[in-house]
Amino acid sequence: TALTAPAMAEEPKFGGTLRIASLQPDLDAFDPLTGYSVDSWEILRAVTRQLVTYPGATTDIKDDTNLVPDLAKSWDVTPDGKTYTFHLKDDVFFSGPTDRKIVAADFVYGIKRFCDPNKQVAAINYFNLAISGFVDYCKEFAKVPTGDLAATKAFIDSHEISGVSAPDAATLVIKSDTKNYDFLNILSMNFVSPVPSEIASRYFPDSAEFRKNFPSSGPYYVESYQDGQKLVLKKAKNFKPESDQARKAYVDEIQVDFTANGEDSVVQKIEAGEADLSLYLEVPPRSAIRRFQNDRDSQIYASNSGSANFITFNARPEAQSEGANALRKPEVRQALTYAVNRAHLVQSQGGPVAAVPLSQIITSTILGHEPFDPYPTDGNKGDPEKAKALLAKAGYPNGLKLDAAYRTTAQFETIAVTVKEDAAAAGIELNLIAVPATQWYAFIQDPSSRWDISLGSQFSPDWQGPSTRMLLGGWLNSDASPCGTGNVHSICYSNPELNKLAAEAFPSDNPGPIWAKADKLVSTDLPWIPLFEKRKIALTSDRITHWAWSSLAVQADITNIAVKN
Amino acid sequence: MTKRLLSIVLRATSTLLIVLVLSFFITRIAYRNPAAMLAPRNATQQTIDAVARALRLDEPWYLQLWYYLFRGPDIQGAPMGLAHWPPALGYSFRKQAPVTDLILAKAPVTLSLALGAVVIWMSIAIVSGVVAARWQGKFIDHALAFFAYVGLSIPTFLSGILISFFLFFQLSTIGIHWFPSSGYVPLVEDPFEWARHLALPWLTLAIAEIGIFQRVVRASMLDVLGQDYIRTARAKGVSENRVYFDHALKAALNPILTLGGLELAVIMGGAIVTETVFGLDGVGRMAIAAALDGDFPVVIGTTIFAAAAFVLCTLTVDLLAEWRDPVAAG
Amino acid sequence: MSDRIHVVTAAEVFPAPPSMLSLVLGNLWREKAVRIGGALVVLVILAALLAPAVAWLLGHGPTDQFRDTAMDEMGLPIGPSLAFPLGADGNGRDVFVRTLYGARISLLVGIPATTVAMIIGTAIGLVSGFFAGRVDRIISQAIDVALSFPFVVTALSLLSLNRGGTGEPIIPPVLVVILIIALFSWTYFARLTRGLVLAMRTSPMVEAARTIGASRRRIILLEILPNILPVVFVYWAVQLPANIIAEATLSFLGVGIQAPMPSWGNMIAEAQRTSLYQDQPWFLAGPGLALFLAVAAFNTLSAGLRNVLDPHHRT
Amino acid sequence: MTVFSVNDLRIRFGDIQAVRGVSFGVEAGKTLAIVGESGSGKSASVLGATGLLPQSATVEGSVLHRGREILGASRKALRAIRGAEIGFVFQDPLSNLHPLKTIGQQIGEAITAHRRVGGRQREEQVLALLDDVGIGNPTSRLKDYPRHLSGGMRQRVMIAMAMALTPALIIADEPTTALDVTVQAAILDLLKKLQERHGTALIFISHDLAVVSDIADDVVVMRDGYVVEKAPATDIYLRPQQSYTRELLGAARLGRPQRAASISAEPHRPELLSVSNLGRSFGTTRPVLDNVSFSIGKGEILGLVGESGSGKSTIGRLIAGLDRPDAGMISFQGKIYAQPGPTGLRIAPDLRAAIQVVFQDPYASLNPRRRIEAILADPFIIYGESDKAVLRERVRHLVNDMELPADILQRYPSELSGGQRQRIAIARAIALKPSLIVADEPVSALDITTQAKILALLGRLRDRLGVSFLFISHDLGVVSELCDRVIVLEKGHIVESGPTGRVFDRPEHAYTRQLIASIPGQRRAPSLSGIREAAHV
Ligand SMILES: Nc1ncnc2c1ncn2[C@@H]1O[C@H](COP(=O)(O)OP(=O)(O)OP(=O)(O)O)[C@@H](O)[C@H]1O
Ligand SMILES: Nc1ncnc2c1ncn2[C@@H]1O[C@H](COP(=O)(O)OP(=O)(O)OP(=O)(O)O)[C@@H](O)[C@H]1O
Ligand SMILES: [Mg+2]
Ligand SMILES: [Mg+2]
Repeated sequence: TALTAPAMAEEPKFGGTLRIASLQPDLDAFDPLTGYSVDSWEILRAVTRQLVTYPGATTDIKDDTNLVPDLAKSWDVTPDGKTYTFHLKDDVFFSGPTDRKIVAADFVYGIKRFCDPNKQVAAINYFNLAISGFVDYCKEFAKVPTGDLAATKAFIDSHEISGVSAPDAATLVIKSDTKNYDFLNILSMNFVSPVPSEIASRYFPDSAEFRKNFPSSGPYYVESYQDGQKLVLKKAKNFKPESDQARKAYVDEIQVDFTANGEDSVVQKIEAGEADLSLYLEVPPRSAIRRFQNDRDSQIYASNSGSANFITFNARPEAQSEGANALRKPEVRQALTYAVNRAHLVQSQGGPVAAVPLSQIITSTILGHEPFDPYPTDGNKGDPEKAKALLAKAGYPNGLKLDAAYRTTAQFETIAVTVKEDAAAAGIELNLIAVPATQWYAFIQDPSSRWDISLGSQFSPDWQGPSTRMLLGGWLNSDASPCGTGNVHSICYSNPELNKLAAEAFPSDNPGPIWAKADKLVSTDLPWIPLFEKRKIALTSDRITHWAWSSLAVQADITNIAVKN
Repeated sequence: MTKRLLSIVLRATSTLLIVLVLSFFITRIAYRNPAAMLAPRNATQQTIDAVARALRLDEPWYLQLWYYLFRGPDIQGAPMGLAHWPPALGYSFRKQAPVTDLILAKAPVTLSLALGAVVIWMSIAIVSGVVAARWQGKFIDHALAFFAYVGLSIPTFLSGILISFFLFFQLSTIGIHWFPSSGYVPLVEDPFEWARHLALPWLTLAIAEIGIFQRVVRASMLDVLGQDYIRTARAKGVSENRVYFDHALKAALNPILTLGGLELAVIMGGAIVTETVFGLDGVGRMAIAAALDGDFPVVIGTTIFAAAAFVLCTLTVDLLAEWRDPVAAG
Repeated sequence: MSDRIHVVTAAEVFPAPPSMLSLVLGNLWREKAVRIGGALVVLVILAALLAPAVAWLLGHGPTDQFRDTAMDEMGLPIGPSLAFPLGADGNGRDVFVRTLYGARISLLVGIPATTVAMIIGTAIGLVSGFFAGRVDRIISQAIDVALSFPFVVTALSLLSLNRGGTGEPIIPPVLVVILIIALFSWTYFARLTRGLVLAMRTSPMVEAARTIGASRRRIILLEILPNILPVVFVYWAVQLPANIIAEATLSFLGVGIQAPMPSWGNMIAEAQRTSLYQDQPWFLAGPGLALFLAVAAFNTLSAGLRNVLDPHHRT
Repeated sequence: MTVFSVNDLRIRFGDIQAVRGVSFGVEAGKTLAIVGESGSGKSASVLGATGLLPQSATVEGSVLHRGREILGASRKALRAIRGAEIGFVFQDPLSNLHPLKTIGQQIGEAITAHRRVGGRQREEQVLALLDDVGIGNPTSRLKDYPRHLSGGMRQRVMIAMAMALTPALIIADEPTTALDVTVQAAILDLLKKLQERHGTALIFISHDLAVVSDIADDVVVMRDGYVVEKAPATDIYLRPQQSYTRELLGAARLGRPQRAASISAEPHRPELLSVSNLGRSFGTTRPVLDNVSFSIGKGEILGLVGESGSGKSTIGRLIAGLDRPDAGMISFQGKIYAQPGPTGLRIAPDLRAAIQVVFQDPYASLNPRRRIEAILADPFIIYGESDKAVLRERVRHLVNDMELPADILQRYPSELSGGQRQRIAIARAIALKPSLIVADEPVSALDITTQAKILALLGRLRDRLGVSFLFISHDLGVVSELCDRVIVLEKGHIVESGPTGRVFDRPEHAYTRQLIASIPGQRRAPSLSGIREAAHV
């Protein structure tokens, strides 16, 4: 089958228009500062460039983990591994509202925007860690009143981050307090993109005006943007293909259509030939997958994605309900993991093509992954009897009642009702609490919200490969994310042993085995209950002549896809 | 007359004011913690507090109402101390723009949808209603009644799904690309594409409304046909076609217009289901997205928009009825 | 000569007095719409009542999932079979059983909502019409305001209102849905009643009662209410299908009845969202047809009732 | 030459046989009157003959128009005849004119439906027609809607429409019934004038022999769908052959009212109710009542006459305490109970009981959902009686008084005849032993024979119980038969008052004289007086 993309025989042709049907009526973010979803990254890839990046892979997502120079043509690292000096390319230009050359100062400005009190960078934790002086700078910046563009500009102009400097137009120096094996990976994320201050300082970050006047550093610029209707990207005239090893930029134009509503309608558009790709469609409808498998074999691409769904617990100290307290006992968590029928969940996602059962923290595309199942059951079907026994052992012979929050999207609703049914068989009654998808994080983060377990938790690696930092070194690491607001999914897990392993891994030159060890340790302790790892399935029209995965976007690499024209 | 007009306008204005204040309070209480919803998903408490301050959520309610009407939250950078005139109806947190602008940007879509649909359903309903009345009890009457009941018994979301599936998807898969599945093209840009894009939504709305209106037209016609002046027309030797389409219809139009105004008002306020099913970027779709998002200024703004559409439509219908027949209207 | 002077009288509001109950019933029976609609309504009610029995017979509860028997490996539901008369849904649940349970929800929401709306609306309309003047102006303004609120968006806000400090609903969501629908349909009854009462309050019938010294209470209860109630009841039947659709619409948009409780609206939404209806058309057709039938049934019945009992249709 | 003749016409509505074999004919320039009580089939006959009945009607027989059979003719053929060769004037000009078309359009349409004429020409013709039917300043009226015209003018417009193409025949179905006496007289004059000028044949339908007496050449008397009697007018009025015709004649008040000798003006009665300087206005138009003063004595029947809209009912409502005056006051036995101001209406329960009302439409004043027994028990219950047995006894007594059968108590108002209903309404009014009854046109909704019975009943009540009456009517005949004293109201002013005999014999005010002169049937009255007396005997 074509589930693993076929290698294209001939060199793809340039030109044509790539049409993308978006499930959401607008981009959740469209500013390198704020974009922090795979879908916003998908689009940002066309209009931003970084110091280093991944070139895309035609075979599988996990194959797109090799960093190549992007705007930097080369870099030097000091022996202590803490200071990086980047030498920028010389024939690179902005497009859109300005056509000027990209210089090192544009990176400095881009980073200085990170803690604009009007809108902070989405993943600030990485930079607190990775850039010297960043925290102090942000502390000062926080004092600037919001809503005042002039004040913001004045602050940025008059303050410096000690760890970032541009000695000349082609040189950028970034200093870190510690050595981190994944430093370049951190810089590969869209956040660290050059931003021309003369344009960006005129607008509030990610505002409608900014989006319309997006200063593009990538191969495409924003030709028109109307939320709810259409985003049109056009190939920039001053884009020099030879300056970009990572983006071939085959198509002349990329259109994102925001008018599809609902999974069904997105797929219908693709099937009817109105669109070539989808956006925000996490999991295509099962029946569509099957239709494509049967009739459009060459238009479906699948790859392990490293993303996973899991059940998290309300472990913050404020949570003192009976359920929350019960879940503090390992037996109860083990009972719950036995109660879950992962085979059912995989089936609910569309079967083996769409998901694989997951029993550990680290997923298949990530550094340190070694298959491991601390609580195996036959066919991943779960074991209600064992679950009951464990419950009884923990002091709940008559079962347990838990408040279970989920987000009201198709995917999570299916997970919720499936888990509810299977848990009931093991004597665990779930009281489902539906939370509108857009209010999800506010609900989960609000200490007064009432929930014991969350069926709406998922994870997607920020980059593929050496991104273990995010889970074992981040979410689960109480040094990196202490309990409190900002602790994603209110995981509030603290394990000194893990923290120690993480501290060991970061500066290490061979962190893989350390992470594998940490994974075994934590997966057994069940800070959350892994459910399944998603496989990314992309449905396309028959116009695609060349396919590429982007690891950052965990889906198609729109800068490396070619279409019939 | 002027006094009457004045009181009508006064009442409309006060209705809008009350709606404004009520919806402000409802949404402010309902979306309890908008700052947390709007802050980045892993924001710290400080960030959330900053957002809350920027939104002026910590000020007393009357100031909030004042800011809502006349000034943006600080996050938008409305010039300090300068009142916004005309009232901005607040600033969208998500879109970071005055709600009035947002609504004005989306209104053409909703208006196109509503006005096109009203023309279609009214003309079909009137013709078929008159036909049903004229051949009352005959086969054609029963057949039309059957279709009317089918039409008005299918909720729009269901007919929308079916119409989209059959007329877009199934047609497209066999290579007939008559109707696009979604989207909007402004009338001034390309009238043909405008109509082509709106055809299916219009049809969806029209199906339900034709069902209702055909019955209303028929009932109203039958009512009028029993009137003495219809007999007078016949006694003058006026032709039957004129009797039905001129004399009777003219008199039967009032209840139809009244109800038409109401229905139009509801659709103008945002045909949420239709706009959602067909991905029309109108006020209704924006409203529901904002309500789900907790972007309460937009929720209030769209509520006011809907209320204004309602007030305007009923006002127009009232004035129309008054102009047509002050006695009956009075 | 009594046909000479045409005054709208209480008598015309509802021509048939109860002594002619049999006559009325006869008239109703003669009306085809009443017979057909009535039969369909009985069917819907039976479906609702028999849902548990059918569930027991088939051995499929409304939320039971049969992932191993009713779905294939990819999670695609099977079509109709003997065990699953309308096939299964996206979670391996019995579509037929869920459709029957959906009838319960529709009626359980629609009937109380319409009744509450009728009671409130009639009371307010009575007061407004009877006391006229300033009271009427205030109430009319209130009606205007209520009518001006857009349904779905306001419903969403109101549903959000029903979230306590802990994010849990304060009162059961079903109740909120009922109240919201009632909140949006009382105006219909209020306007209807107000119009009737306004016409009646200066009618000779009421003035005659006033001249013999009847109290307001007596006039409202004995003279006005008995004459408007039949009409109001007829319009209850007219409003009911609209409210059933309202519930389905809210559930379709995901803000009404919540999963896993089956409602036709959320079943249809699920069928569409998952696009499974393309493989298992009954997943959509089951609840879709049921909703259509129920609404058509009440529409037909109420149209028939209206034809017989209220020939001067009010809109 | 017979223009139009109907032979053995039979009409059915479903199972109702409305017309059972009717024949008549009319000659050019002549007037045929069709008379009969309500529902006798008068309208059905002429409408059926000209194809204007709804399709639910089955029409059989033969109808010859200018010698051609038109029954069963095609729609097209009928349409060509209607309007062009047969003109129609119907009863209620308001409901018969299209409310949303100007009178210019409506009259013009009568022409354009048959002739092709240019816009200018049509307008000229319409103007000429309006002028013909006596509407002054026709140019300014063209754009008026029917609602802008008075009742009389509307009927003139109807006539203009009927005359537009000077048809050979005009069918006028009760063209004056909805109008005031004075207007009625003018319209009849107009019809007669036009008929003479154009030599038109006229079929004139009425339920009142008096109305047609001045105009008819031949009369057809109908009852229950049959022709009871058919004869030249003189024969009908002077030598009626059928008892039914005689009955109709007897009830008709032909000509100047004759005072019944039994009612003598009593010299002085103690004052019961006094109305002084009463004023009332609605909205901005001129006041409906202006400075009205009069009083009613104990046991007196005071007649209140005046044309429609003159304010009669308003006075009645003010006295009954159903409305509050804007000026002046009303006192009962010296106690003021109604005057302007928000607290102006203070009615003690005993006063409430003392003044009762009988309304025009008996059906509308009875609750259709309650049995007669409950309706009649109401007054007793309200005034404190709760013992079931006593209630039943009293109600039975009341019904008895009204000369009604006792089994009526278990029925609903809809199951009663018009006369019976009015008796129930009267019974309810007298249940509380009132001193004054305001009777607002209590008989004008009843047919002529029933009217007489109710009037007699009222007279007896006065005699037996000593109740006073304010008797409101637009029918001078009725007033003259019953009332002791009369006041004449014109546009909210009292223009004349005095003992009935005096007012009728020697009216002082021009308006009163006009009212009296307009009473129909006066041309034949002298020759008829003998018959009248005979019929009374
Ligand atoms: N459209 C109709 N459908 C059924 N019955 C009708 C219809 N029109 C008239 N009738 C019946 O036919 C009979 C004669 O009616 P018609 O109108 O001719 O009486 P009329 O003599 O003109 O009375 P009026 O003086 O009240 O006008 C009545 O019993 C009436 O109820
Ligand atoms: N409630 C009211 N509001 C406004 N105008 C009124 C009201 N009641 C009466 N009128 C007006 O007052 C005038 C007198 O009415 P009223 O009913 O007293 O006349 P009437 O002499 O009884 O006439 P008719 O013989 O037709 O019954 C009319 O022009 C009427 O339109
Ligand atoms: Mg008649
Ligand atoms: Mg009157």
